[in-house]
Formats: sequence, C-alpha cells, structure tokens
Amino acid sequence: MSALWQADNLPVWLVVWPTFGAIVLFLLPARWRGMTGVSFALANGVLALVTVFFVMEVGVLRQEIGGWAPPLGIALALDGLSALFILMTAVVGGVVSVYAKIYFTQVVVDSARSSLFWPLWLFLWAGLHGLYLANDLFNLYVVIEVIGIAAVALAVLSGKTRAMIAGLRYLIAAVAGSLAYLMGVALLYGSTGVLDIDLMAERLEPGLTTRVAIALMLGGLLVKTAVFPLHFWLPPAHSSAEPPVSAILSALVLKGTFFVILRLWTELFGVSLTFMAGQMVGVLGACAVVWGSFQALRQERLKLVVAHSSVAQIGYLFLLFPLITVPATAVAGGFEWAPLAWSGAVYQVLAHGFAKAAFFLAIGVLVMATGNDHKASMLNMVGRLPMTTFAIGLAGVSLIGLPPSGGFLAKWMLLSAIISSGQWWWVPFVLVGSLMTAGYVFMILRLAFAPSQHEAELKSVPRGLQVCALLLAVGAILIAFPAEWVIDLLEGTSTFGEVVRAGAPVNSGEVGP
Amino acid sequence: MSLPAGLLDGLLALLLVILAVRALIAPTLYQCAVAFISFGLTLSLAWARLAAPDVALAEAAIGAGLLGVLLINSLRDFSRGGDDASAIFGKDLPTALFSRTVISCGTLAFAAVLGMAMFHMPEGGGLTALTEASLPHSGVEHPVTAVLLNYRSYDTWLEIGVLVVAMLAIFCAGGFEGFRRPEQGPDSDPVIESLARLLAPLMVMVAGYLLWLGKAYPGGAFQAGVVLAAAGIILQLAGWQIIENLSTWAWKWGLGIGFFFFLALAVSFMPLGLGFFEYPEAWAGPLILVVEVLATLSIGLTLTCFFVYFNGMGASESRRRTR
Amino acid sequence: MEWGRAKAGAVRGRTMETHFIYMAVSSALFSVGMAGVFLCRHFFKKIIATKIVGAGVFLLLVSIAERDADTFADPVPHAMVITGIVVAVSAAAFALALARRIRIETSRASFEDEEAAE
Amino acid sequence: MTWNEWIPLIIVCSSLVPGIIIFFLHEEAHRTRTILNLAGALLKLVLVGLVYLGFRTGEVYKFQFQIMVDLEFMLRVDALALLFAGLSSALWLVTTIYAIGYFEGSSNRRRFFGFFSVCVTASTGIALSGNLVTFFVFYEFLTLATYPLVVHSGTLKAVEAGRNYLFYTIGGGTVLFIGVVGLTVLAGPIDFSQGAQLSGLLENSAFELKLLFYVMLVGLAVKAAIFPLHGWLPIAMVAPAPVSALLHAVAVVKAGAFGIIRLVYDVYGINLAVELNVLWPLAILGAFTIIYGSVRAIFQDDLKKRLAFSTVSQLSYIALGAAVPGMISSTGAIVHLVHQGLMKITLFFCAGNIAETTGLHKVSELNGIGRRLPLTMGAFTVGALGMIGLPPIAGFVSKWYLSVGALDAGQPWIVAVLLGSSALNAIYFLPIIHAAWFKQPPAEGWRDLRPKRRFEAPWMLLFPPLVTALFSITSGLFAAMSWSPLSLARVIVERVYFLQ
Repeated sequence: MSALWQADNLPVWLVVWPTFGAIVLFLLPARWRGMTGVSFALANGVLALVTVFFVMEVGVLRQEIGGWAPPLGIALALDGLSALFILMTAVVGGVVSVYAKIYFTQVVVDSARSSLFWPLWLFLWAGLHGLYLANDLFNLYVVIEVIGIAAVALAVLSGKTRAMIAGLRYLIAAVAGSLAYLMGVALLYGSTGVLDIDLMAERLEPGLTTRVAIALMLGGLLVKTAVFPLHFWLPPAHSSAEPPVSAILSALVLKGTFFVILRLWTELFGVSLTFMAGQMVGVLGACAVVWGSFQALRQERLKLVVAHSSVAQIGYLFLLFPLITVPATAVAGGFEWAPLAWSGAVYQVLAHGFAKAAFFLAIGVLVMATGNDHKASMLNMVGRLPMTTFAIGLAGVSLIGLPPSGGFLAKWMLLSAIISSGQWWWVPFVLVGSLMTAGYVFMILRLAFAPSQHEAELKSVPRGLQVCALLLAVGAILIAFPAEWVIDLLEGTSTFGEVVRAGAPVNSGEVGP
Repeated sequence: MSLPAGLLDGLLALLLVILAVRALIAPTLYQCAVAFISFGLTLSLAWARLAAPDVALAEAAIGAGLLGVLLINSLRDFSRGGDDASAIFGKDLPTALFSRTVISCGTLAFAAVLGMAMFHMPEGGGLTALTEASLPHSGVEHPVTAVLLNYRSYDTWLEIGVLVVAMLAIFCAGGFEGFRRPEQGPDSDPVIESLARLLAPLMVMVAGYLLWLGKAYPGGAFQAGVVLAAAGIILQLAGWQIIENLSTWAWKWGLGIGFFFFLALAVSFMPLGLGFFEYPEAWAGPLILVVEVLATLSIGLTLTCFFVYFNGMGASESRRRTR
Repeated sequence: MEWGRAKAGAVRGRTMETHFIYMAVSSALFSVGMAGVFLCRHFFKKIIATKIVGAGVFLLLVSIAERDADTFADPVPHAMVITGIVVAVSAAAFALALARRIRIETSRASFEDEEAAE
Repeated sequence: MTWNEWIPLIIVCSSLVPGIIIFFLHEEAHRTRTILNLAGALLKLVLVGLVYLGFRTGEVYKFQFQIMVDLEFMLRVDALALLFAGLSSALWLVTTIYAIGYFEGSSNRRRFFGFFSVCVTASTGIALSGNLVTFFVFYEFLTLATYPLVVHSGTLKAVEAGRNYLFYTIGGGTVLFIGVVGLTVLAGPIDFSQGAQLSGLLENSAFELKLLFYVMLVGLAVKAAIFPLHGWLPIAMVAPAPVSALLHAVAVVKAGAFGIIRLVYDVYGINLAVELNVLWPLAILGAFTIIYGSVRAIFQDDLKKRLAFSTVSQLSYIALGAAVPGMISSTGAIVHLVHQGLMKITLFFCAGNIAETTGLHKVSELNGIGRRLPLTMGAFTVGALGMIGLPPIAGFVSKWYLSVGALDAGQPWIVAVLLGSSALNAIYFLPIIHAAWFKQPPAEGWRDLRPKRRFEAPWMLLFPPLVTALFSITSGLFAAMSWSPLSLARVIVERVYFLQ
C-alpha cells in the first residue's frame, strides 16, 4: 500500500479527494450533506497542509497521468505557488464551509435547493485544485469550465431573479472567455504540436500566430478574472449570491484564473511579450483600481460596495505584469525587484482572499440580522453586533493596506518593486486606490458608530456565523507575520522571481508554411 | 485539390458562414433555431470532409441534435407573447446602417487578423506519429478512443464530471433537485407512441453497436450515450416518463456511476505502483470497455435528464398558468 | 485496413489545402460568434452565438488535425473537440435553463429588458 | 533571547493585552476592567522606570523580528524612546484614572477602554520603534485605534469629526507610506542611526533624498497639525475629555511631532539635513503655525476649541526647534515634547472637570468659576501660565532653550516669533484666569450647585490634573536635576550631535 501514499501521488489525491467528496455528497440525501460536506472540507485542509509540507521538503512534484509522458499524456505539477494557493483555498474554503453549514441550516432558503451547494462547492474545489496543478493547456480549459459552470450554478443558488440574470450574464461571459482561451490554445497547438506547458515553452517561436494566440488567451482569462473593462459581469453576480457563495466567488474563483495568467505569462508567453504588453496589462489594472474604487464609493448597498471593491483589488494584481516584463536591454542593470513584485502580488491574492471572504460573510450576518444590506443597516452596529463590525473593520484594514495586515505587506512589496523598477508612474494609482479604499471602508464603519433613529429589533444570528467572519478577518491580519516563510515556499518554485525579458518587437513580415 | 472537392469545400464554407449569420440575425427565434440546427448538420459534413468522423458523429448527435431539441423545447416559452427577435443592435447606437457598417467592418477586421494568424501558423507537426507508435500499448485500436480513454483519460473523466456539474447547475437554475412526478399523465400522440415502441429498442441496439465499434472504429461512449439519450427522449415524448418514475436513488446513481467508476478505476491500480489512470497493459482493453459502458449509461441518462428537466420546467409553468 | 485510417490517408492524398478553407471559415465563425455574444440582445441568440464561437474554435482544431495527418488525422485535436463539444453543450444547456427560467419568472428575454424595467 | 530583548515587547504589550481582554469582557464587568486597566498602566510605568535605570547603566534593550527581507519589526530603547515612552506611560496612568471617573455610569465603556488601551499601545510602540518601518506600522495603527475614540459619543457631530480626522490622517499616512517605501528602496531598511545610512547617498541621490524628506514631512505634519494640515484637530474636539486630553498631550499630535524629531535627527541626521538644506521650510511653516494657532485661539469661545488651537500653536514649537540646527534649540524641541504634554493634559483635564461638574463649555461663562472649583482652576492656572512661558513652570524652560538656540544659530527672527506667541498666549489665557478668579459669578446657574461630596469634583477627576500640574511645576523647577526631562533631552541631543 505504500505506493498509494507516496509523495509523488500527492497531486493526484488533491484532485481525487474533493471530487470523491463531490460525488458522495451528490449521492447522499440532502439532510446529511451539511455535516459530510464540512468533514470533507476539513479533510481538504489536512491534505493542503500535507501538500505544503511536502513541497517545502521535496520541492516541485510532478506526476504523469496514466503512465503516459507528455506530450502524449497529461502531467500535473505541484510547486510552491500552487501549494500556497491550495493552502489559501483550504483555509478560506474550510471556514466558508463551516459558515455555510450553519447558514443553510438557519436560513432555509429552500432545503432542496440549498443542499445543492455541497456537491457543487466540492466540484468547484476539485476544479480549483485541478487548476493549480494543471500543466497542460487543454486540461486547463476543462478545469476552467468545471470551475466556471460550478461557480455560476452556485451564484444562482439563491433562486432570486436578480441572481439568475446576473448568473446568466456571468455564464455567457465565462463561456465566451474560455472559448477565446481555447482558440489561443488551438493556435499554439497548431504551431508547436504539444499541449504541455513546459514542452510548448521550449518549442514556441515568436510570430504573428503566437501573438494573436496570446492575445486571445489573455483576453479570455481577463474576462474571467474580471479585469477592467471586462468586469461588467462581476458586481451583479457577486452581490446577488448567497453570502458563503459570494465569499467563494470573490476570494477563490477570481484567483484561479489569475493564477493561470500568472503561470502562462511567466512560463509560456515570455517569448513573444514586449514591454508594451506588460504596460498595457498594467494600465488595465491601474484603471481597475481607480474605477472599481470609484464605483464602490458610489454604491448604496453593502454587497455592491464589496463587489466593486473586488474589481479594484484584482486590479492591483495586474500591476505585477509590467514590473516583471522589462525590455531585454534594461535587464542588464539587475532586476532585484522581481521577487518583491511577485511576492507582493501573491500577498495581495492572500490578503484579498481572506479579507474579502470575511467581508462577505460579515455582511451575510448583517443581512440576517437586519433583513437588508442597505448602507443604513450598518447604523449603530458597533453596539449591536460588535463582533461583526470588528470583522468588517479588520477586513477593511487589510483591504486598505494599513499595517499590520497582509494587505499592508502586499502594498509595501508592490510599491517597493514599483519604485525600484523605476516605473514610478504606477505609484499614484496604488496610493489613490488606497485612499479610495479607505473612503469606502470607513464610509461603512462610520455608519456603524452613528446613532440610528428608529432601531428595528435585530433578528438573532448564530454566534458561529459571526465567529467565522471574524476568524477570516483576523486571518487577513495574521498572514502578515509568516511572510518570510511564505516567500521561502515560493522560492522553491522555478518561476518565482522570474523576469520576462521582453524581446525586440517581432517583425510581422515573416510568412507561414 | 481537385476541382469538385474544392467546390464542395467552398460551398460548405459559404453555407456555414451564411447559416451562422442567419442564426444570429433571423427575425424570429424559430428561424434562428432552424438555422442553428442546419448549421450544426452542415458542420457535421465539414467534419466528415476534414476526416473527423468521430467529431462528425458527436456534433450531429450532441451539438445539433440534443441542443437543437433543447432549443426547440425552450422556444415555446420564449415565443410566448410574440416571437420577435429582430433587434440585434443595442438601441442606443445612432443609426442602424451606421452601426451595421461598423460592426461588420470590425468583425471582418477581427476575422482577418485571426485568419492571418492561422495562415502564418507554423507546422507544429502534431502528435499523430506518437499516437500511432503508442497505439499497440493502449488496449484499443482506434486512435481517437485511445486518446480519449487512455492517453488523456484524465480530461475525459473531468468532462464526464462537467456533465454531472451541468446537471446540478440545471437543477439550480430550475430551482429544485430532482424531477417532478407529473400530476396527470401527459397527452400522448399515438403515432409517436407506436414510433417510439419501434425506434427505442433499435436505438439502444445502435448505441450498443456504436460503443462496441468505438474500440476500433469511429464511435464510442459519447456517441453511444447520445443515441441512448435520443431513445430516452423519444420515449419521453411518447409519454413514458421513465425518469420521473425512477427513484431518486436510482437516477442519482445512474448519473454518477460513469464518473464514479472511472474515478475508482483510475486509483485502483495505484497500490500496485501504477500511476493515476494507468492500467496494466493486458487489461487495458477490457477495462476501457467497462468504463465506456458505464460512461455511456451515465451520459445517456444525463442527457435524457437534461431534456426531461427542461420539459418539466416549461410544463410546471404552463400548469401554473392554467390554474 | 481500417475505415478511419484508410479514409484519412485518402483525404491526405486528395486535398492539400482543404484545411486552409476551413481555417478561414473558423476565423469567420469565431468573429461572427463573438460579435453575436456581445451584440445580440436576446438570450436565445446569445447562447447560439457562444455555440458558433465554439464551432469556430473546433473547426480550427480539426483543420490542424487534418493538416498534421500522417497515416491518419491527428487524433488529439479530435479528442479535444469531442470533449469540447460536450463541455460547450453542457454550458449551453445550463445557460438555456437559466434564460428560460428568467423568461418564465419575469418575461424578460434580454439583459436590456432588465435595465429598462428598473 | 534574553530578558532584555523581551522587555520592549512586554512594555508595548502591557497595554495591548489588557485591551484585548477588555473586548472579551462583559460590558458590566466594571471592576475587572478597572483592575486590568490600572494593572496594565502600572506595569508599563514600572517597566519603563526599570528600563530607564538599566539604560543609564548601559544596558541594551532591543527586540527584533524579521518579517521579510528589508522589513524588520524592531523595538529598541534609546534615550528619545525612553523620554516619549515615559511620557506616554505616566500620562496613560493618569488619564486612565481620569477616564474611569469621567465615564462613571455611562454606556459603551468596554469599547472605550478597549480602544483606549490599544491606542496607548500604539503610542508606546511609536516611542520604542527602532526603525522607520516599525515606526510607520505603529503610526498607522494609532490612526485606527484613535478613530473609535474620536467618534465614541456616537453623535452625528462626532461621526463627522471622525470622518474629517480619517480624511486627514489616512491621507497623511499614505503620503508617509510612499516616503518610507521610497527611502527603503533607496537605502535599504532604515534604522534610527542618525543618518549614517543616508549620508553615503548624498553625492548621487541628493534630489531623491530631498524629495523623500519633504514627502515624509508632509505625512508627519498632518498628525503634528502643522499649518495647513491642522484642520482635523479643532474639529476632533467633540471627543470625550479624556480622549482629547490624550490626543493633545501624548497620542496623536505627539506622534507627529515625535516623528518629525525622529526624521530630522535619527533618519536623516542633523548634519545631512543641514547639508541638504531641507529644514528652512519646516522652520517657516512652524513659525507661521505658532502665530496662526495663537491668533485663531483668541477668537474661540468654546474652551476646548481654544485649547485645541493652542495645541496647534504649541506643537509647532517642537517642529520649529527641530528645524533650527544647534544643540540648544534641539534640546528645547525635545524637552517641549514632554512639557507641552504635561501642561496641555492639565488644561484638558480641567476643561473636562468644568464641563462635568457645571456643564459649562464657553469661555464667556467662566466668570468666578474659581470659587466653585478652586483646585481645578488652580491647576488650570499653572498650565496656562506655563503655556505663556512664565518661570518656574515647565513651559518657560522650553521657550528659553528655543530662544537661546535660535540666537545661537543666528536666526533672531525666531525669537520674535516666540515672544509674539507668548504675548498671544497671554491674550487668550489671561482673560480666562482673570475671569475665573476675579469676576463675580453670574447670579443664577452653576453657583447654586455646591459640591455634594468631599471634594469639588469626584476625586478621580480632580487628582489627575493636580498631579500633572505638579509635574509641570517640578519639571520646570528642578530642570537641572539629573532625572528631569531636560537632562534626558540633553543626553539625547549630545548623542545626536557628537556620536555620529
């Protein structure tokens, strides 16, 4: 039996376990799903811890599926970056699962409907694991679709018409995005004859086809990551879902496609990227920061504030790409900022994951207590729901990037990298983004301290829900402390700290076969 | 390229583009659906021209067949209160002519760039040679089946998973898990019913044959599954209501069994030191056949369930309206 | 020998540039479909448009397979397309279910209807 | 890790831990809360005292925790840190007692005392920060911890004031952030080492150094309430008296002033600052703020508002002193950090007492108040006279050093500013004192309210101002003693000027 448990098989278990959970939960009757689901989620957490441990010990793990080596077969690759994302998924997912268990037993939307949450959520989880492990472009397409369909299904779980409309918009955007991605994959397969990322990176030549393929893949993934101006589907979808679902969508699902972009950008696209390509993606990110924050400031409903805030916070992630894509000529001067930019972006992922999940869960509590999520329902909350207000406060601190929090560390590293790379034009965006974030976070908190004229009686909310929200918010603060450990883990990966040396512009005159 | 063949290809190409545009700008939804189904069938011809009989079968069965049925089935809801689908352009664009010109030019430019990219695509060489070299070890003789169920079985497994997820997702959209038992028997057409009696067993046999064929020839689990689903749909139309009368336990296992067994098989040789989805070479053929049988069952059942659920969504609404 | 191989070989010998025609169709379908996804207003048409985009993508893959044919056409893109068709149909069926449900509950048939209603 | 390494952390945590526990206590657990608060305050004071003794014998207290490359959390005891930590811990103890008395019987005490403790943690953390990053962390932490205190009363006015406060401080914090990051990128992690790290960059990056100095100065000037960034301070007056007292004496504004001192002396070092010629804008703004604040104070009828503008003016003494190179004015600046704290907290305590016992807020209503609250007004008089700069009260010492330092540095215009400010101080303080002691109380109103208890006010409200007033006198009177703030300031300045 020892062969079953050896470290090489770890990537397999990461996919198999949640999938097994999903199918078991599907077969179980509705009333048993909650408890079983939480057990599977906790087991996922243990698995994630083991994964991180092994990656720290062993380094990059590779597993060829079916005994067929690429290019014929599919390989899974597990490195520090994926281990970290898996760990974040496990922690956020674990807490959200507990929350969901309590939430769906308390708020009986419709038990037949809400019990669908569990198999879908585990399928989504399995998809995320598959995504973090994938090393094959077509396999990525399939898992992206698993994630996409499961995510939309979860988003419409509430059954409200608003959610349905938002969900359909989300689904169509997601399908169009992944088909654009697949078009790019097809072009690349035609050019290289392989699908494995590593092999393709060796064979890929710059050229018009490669460029168009990259543009298509990137475009498709940017839609799914909701980067400005392709974010139109996000605010309605995230704001109309049930709170645990909103938390999953914003904290985990968005990060999945970002992970793919990050991986492809550094491992595959390098041959054909120019300095301007990086700058253009950076401009999108910067616009997202400003536009998302601006929209968040204007919203009247809390869930919409938080959803628009996701657009802005995702924008920060895309400031990484201009920093690590520099002209080949400029690299001679050293590029010590690259690891900083990398870990900054990864920290932004972690911090946003924790903080945003906490935010949505806390607003879920608020909605349960007051019956709506209008801003005014925050009035005098500091006295009435102190724990939840505190959770919102802590999550807000991390979102703004105030010390001591994960968000602070992310901004610190990003800003340091920006300044040392000499691309100072991103600085104002980071700062203005922070200020605007402070604006909408304190716009909410301010109300919590204000008196309310006619105070409706609050419905009682299970303490467990409040604790879950607070736990994640505290997590957003605490992740600042093991930074050195996290960076060590990331350094185990081959790609970490990589600078994409953008070549000279490719002349578009060359002719095909 | 010989002239008649080139002419045929050119004709197909033209037809495909015209039907695609037609499916998007037809004035009524019914015409859209018809154009789309014709498009799917034409596409099947194109696949055949491109030496892809497996794809042709899949496209005809699933892409045009099943989706066409679902589209037509949905039409009665969408066309209620007028079947006008003419407005394609956003209403705030200045003038129709202007916007049409802009959109057409934009689309053309995009297509031109994309076409250039395809035209300039280097010859990657593909994986034909490698597939052929490994075929003797794969346990099947048909290369596509070998790719689907051996070399890249992980993808195929996930894809069967997508079907299960999609079923759950459709439950979410419909608002309930499971199938409503009808309150009264639907009115069934005697012609359809007698036709169904004739066709259904035949289709099950065809499905079995396709499945068996898949080992060496085009065909296999997906195609067989769709044919099975077609049998199910015809029986449904004839008023048999198989799915609604199945117990929850039965349809759930039916939906899940293909995926579940595939997973079980994938890990079951790992204790022997083999990898995920790796089978002992001698057993590969029979094992793949078992997987295919179960997958066919699940796929057929899932697709039938799609239809039954769709039909039920509309039916429950029409009941509500008549009350 | 076997049907697939024999036929593929024959195709290879007969038409050298078939795949170029279908690649052109592929780019046209992809572009038309994308335009449709963004510009068509009716849910029904939007869903059809995603299917047309998919057809464009699959056509390219199969054209590549035909281009790279040896004794038989490259089976990997074929497998990808079969997988892709199933995935795309699943997504389309889900989208259709959602659209239908929205239609039943609100009698809206496009996103713009929603904005007009609010 | 030895004991000495942990002590700085324990000093910081001695208020954080009670604060966190208080959040988890029941709202009604008054006794436990009081004990926790006082125990924390006492522990902190005792520890600071012990560290002071150890520091004099040359012990090194330093706590380090590497968060990541170039980002180290470091707490370290040096003379300046000790001065500020001593001030915060002493005044925290006093203010805690005052606050317990002040909030007797009011609601939401758990929240108040929780954040109150966290706020002092931030303040001590600022004092003990061993490098720029740690300083920044606590500087921002302070913003967050004080916000709930500013809006504590929950009235619309308080919430508005809180918004204003955040607008300024978060903005300032962001500007400071960019400065800190920029400097770290330029020169690596910045320890407080009198500019040793930066002087090497003078040749190549003088412009960047200058720019970053101004950027950080702007960030710090917000909390230090230097014109034109002082707008939040008078509005934040709506906070309860203990909060205002703490805000104006040790917590927020002092964090800004302390930061400016750290920036000039410990980050850049006085020599580098002179060489870069970056101090003159600070001097001019400081001087202007001194006069501006005083003039505005004259026209305020609300007592607390008048005191607030007085704070704006007085704080700039510190900035001005820091901006004038020379040992003597540096000593003046540093010692004023302490002296202003002692005097201003006295004044705010007194204003709080007046409001609590008689309900009066306006200067114009204070006629004859000295008869009703003799001890309180006595303390008030000491504080006010000290602000004007009368010997032997502490304020005189600082002003003396600042003036002599200005002459020494050949900038006599500063003396004129200081004299003018003293005159203005007299104009807005003396009428209050005169009215309180020599004018007839109004026929109706508070005169009938005779003290119900033994003292004129509850003892918890009365003793704190008396104690701080006493400190104000003694630290002026015994300025020459070796334990006085002045002596400590001298030690600090000697290190700044000679140990480079």
